[in-house]
Amino acid sequence: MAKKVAFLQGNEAAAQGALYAGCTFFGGYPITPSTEVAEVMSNELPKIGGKFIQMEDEIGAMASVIGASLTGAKVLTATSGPGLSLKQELIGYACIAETPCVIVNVMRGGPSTGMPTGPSQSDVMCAKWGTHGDHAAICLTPASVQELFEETVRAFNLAEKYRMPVMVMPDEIVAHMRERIVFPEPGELEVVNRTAPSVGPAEYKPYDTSFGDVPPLAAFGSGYKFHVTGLNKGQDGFPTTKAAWVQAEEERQIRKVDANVDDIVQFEEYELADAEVAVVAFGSTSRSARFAVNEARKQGIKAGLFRIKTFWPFPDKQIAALAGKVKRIITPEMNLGMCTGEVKRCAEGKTEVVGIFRVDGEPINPGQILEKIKEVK
Amino acid sequence: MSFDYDKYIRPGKLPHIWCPGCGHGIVMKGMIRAIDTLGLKKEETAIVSGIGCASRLPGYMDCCTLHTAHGRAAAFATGVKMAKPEMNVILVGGDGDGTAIGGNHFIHACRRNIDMTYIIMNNNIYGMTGGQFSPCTPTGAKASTTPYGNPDPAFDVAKLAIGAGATFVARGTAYHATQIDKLIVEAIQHKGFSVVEILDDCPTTYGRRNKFKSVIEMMNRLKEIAVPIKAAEKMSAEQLEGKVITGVLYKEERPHYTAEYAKVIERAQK
Amino acid sequence: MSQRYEIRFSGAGGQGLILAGVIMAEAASIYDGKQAVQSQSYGPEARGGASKSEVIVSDDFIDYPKATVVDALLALTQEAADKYSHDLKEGGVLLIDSDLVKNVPPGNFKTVAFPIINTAKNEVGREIVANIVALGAMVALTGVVTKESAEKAVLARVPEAFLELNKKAFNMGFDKATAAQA
Amino acid sequence: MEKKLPTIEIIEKYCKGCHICVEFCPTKVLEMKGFVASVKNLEACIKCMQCELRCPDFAIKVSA
Repeated sequence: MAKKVAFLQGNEAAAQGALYAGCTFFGGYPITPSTEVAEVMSNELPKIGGKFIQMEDEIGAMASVIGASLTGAKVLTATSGPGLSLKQELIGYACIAETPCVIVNVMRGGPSTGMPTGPSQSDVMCAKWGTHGDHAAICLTPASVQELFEETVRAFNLAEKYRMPVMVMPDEIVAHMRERIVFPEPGELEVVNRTAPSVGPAEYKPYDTSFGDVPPLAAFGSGYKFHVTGLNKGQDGFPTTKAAWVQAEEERQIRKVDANVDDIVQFEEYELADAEVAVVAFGSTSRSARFAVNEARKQGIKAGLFRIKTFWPFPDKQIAALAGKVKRIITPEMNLGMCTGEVKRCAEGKTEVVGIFRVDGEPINPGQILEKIKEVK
Repeated sequence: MSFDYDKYIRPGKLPHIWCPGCGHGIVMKGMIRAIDTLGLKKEETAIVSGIGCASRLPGYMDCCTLHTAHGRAAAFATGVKMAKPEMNVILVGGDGDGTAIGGNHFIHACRRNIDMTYIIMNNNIYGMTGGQFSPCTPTGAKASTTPYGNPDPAFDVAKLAIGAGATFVARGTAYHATQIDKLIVEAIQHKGFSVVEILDDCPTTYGRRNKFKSVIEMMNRLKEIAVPIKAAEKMSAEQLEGKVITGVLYKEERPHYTAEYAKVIERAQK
Repeated sequence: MSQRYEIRFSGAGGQGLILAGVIMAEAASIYDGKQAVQSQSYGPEARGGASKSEVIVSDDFIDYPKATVVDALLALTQEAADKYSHDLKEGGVLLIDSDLVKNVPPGNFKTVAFPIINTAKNEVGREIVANIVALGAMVALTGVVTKESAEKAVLARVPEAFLELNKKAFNMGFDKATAAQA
Repeated sequence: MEKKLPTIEIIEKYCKGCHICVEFCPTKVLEMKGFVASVKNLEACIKCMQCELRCPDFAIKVSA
């Protein structure tokens, strides 16, 4: 049987990916350029008995998905820059309370209202450092409509597997462009469901580390009674200020991601085998970079592309290895150097890292990157 | 006959954190009696709060309890109720949490008429942070941030709730302990968003600054200012000056949110 | 055709140019089995303001989703013609509404002009289908998708009650452009 | 017939000494003993339960 094919917008694909992953609850607030995600979910969720709610604000939207997640639902919200800033309070809550949820954040210009319809890649640091306190972050930066579908599915899997919020951050170009998408058959992509507790309600503790770094999460309304708080908590979920406990719990929450980077980090290497100049890029900019690399190769320049698919955790190991291999690294990005700084950190001075930054609402075009490749080769 | 509160309280969690004479414990007992009267199952009851003294209440309750972020209880609870409408959802919190930082979530929960009960313990102050004025602090009152008297007018929580669309609004006081559970029973039974405001006392951070000599004086004030709605109907505006009307202040039947969304599902699946 | 072919539909917000681009790209990618990417840029207003919708068609994988050197440009307003013709390639095609674009942008390209909006209004009967008239014309001028695929794509996108209207608009545009360039 | 007296249990580790039970007992059954409430005159108890109802600290249990 031929697979279902459609010509979809990135945001529509993100919504379809969420549905494929088993999402049954969406809480959102309208914001350009992410609104199509909400629109598709409002249309599709009731058809499968799921719930869509448009909340009074971005914070309320984030709150509603955490509340719904605690009843066992797979949950999604979607937003963009200013909304992401507002959601940070409760993204932190989802981190400390270890509540799975997925946030699609479409990157537009900023800070503040910035450029609502212009593309940007300047929320990647907000994904990592936006909420206060120490916490782990997972952030995926897809580069095509098909990948936006697939990475949204993966985001749900990671959220459930590691009991934490996961962000999918397409830039406005990827979110709004349309491409052909081939829908995977049910079962074709892995779908991870929440691990149910293996003990009865009487013995259950929501943060029982005897089950490992990711303790099973029970659902409200399923016979289990437990307490959830945004305060530092003990294994039983109740607030604690016991120094040793707080330290151990904070470290465990970071370790959930740090000890599993190889499971989480995905990337793509293109023409890197003999490359002397490597372009490190993500999102739609990586597509410009690939175009430029092909052009450079035609002109006899050994250029290659390292495409970041998982922005957080950052592919430290891979970038460090790349830096030891190539003469120059070029980092084009639609911000003023956020990824560049990370690449420099990983490169540890082993190679020169040259950024191309654009924040004028226009994409970085292949010509700009090609020019830089020629300049530094 | 003594009431067995222990049946609903998590073992080992008492004594609670509230100060001597704070009425929150009296309200919690009323809520427990109401839950017991209605026979709500603990594992099917979610108690959701924000941040503040009153918001510590869920931690003591042997139910599905969710202690959220400051002001956000109604929004979290909306997610719980939407995702699992068969659950009983009770919100608890203080006046600062509910009407200042949580004001937006509060009025929209009223507007949606989502079937939950919100018990708001109004002690006119931010207690946990040490007594700053709240939107419910009376004009002229002293607080740690109104050393020269409060210039702000205060919210009337019940009017706010009615204006925003809540379909059941009641008011009681921590002094009138026997009335609390009755109001909460009726609120939970009501289909739609129900608000029960309990006028409460904060001897530590409000009473001390506003010339109340003791907890007893604060409790006596609650006794004196409260006028049951039936009695109030026969009183003149002058007689009602400085008084607060208690009882069921407002009640109407209007479609509630999860039932309306069930219709959306029905239409979508046609 | 293994190379990229870049088409830009431009005009004012509300003229349905994004939809025209989407249909063109669908014709290529769903019905003709090629690769296609559609993207757009627009201002904050839902109506008015300069708007553009770009379609890249190729036999191969499309990396950069936006236009680099435009092969064919539609301009439905003077503002769009002025703003979006700078990267139209030499020998490319420029389709303009002859009533609305009085100053034809200078350049070494083939310009085709006919009253697109008035054709929709007076000959098809509804101004709202001007985008489909323009689409029909662009299909004729670019040859990047087959006429059959484009028509199928149009009909798949419009409500049933308006099938005939849109079919008429599409064919009218196709024929007028064919005649205009002869 | 001898009057059957109720039992008033005061859980001292819960009592925070707020005086509410003492002050609002209509028959003055209770008193403060140091920082905690204590039964002074059980004979006078009319089992109105007001002390139990009003105790904010879950510290009083009155049984018939």
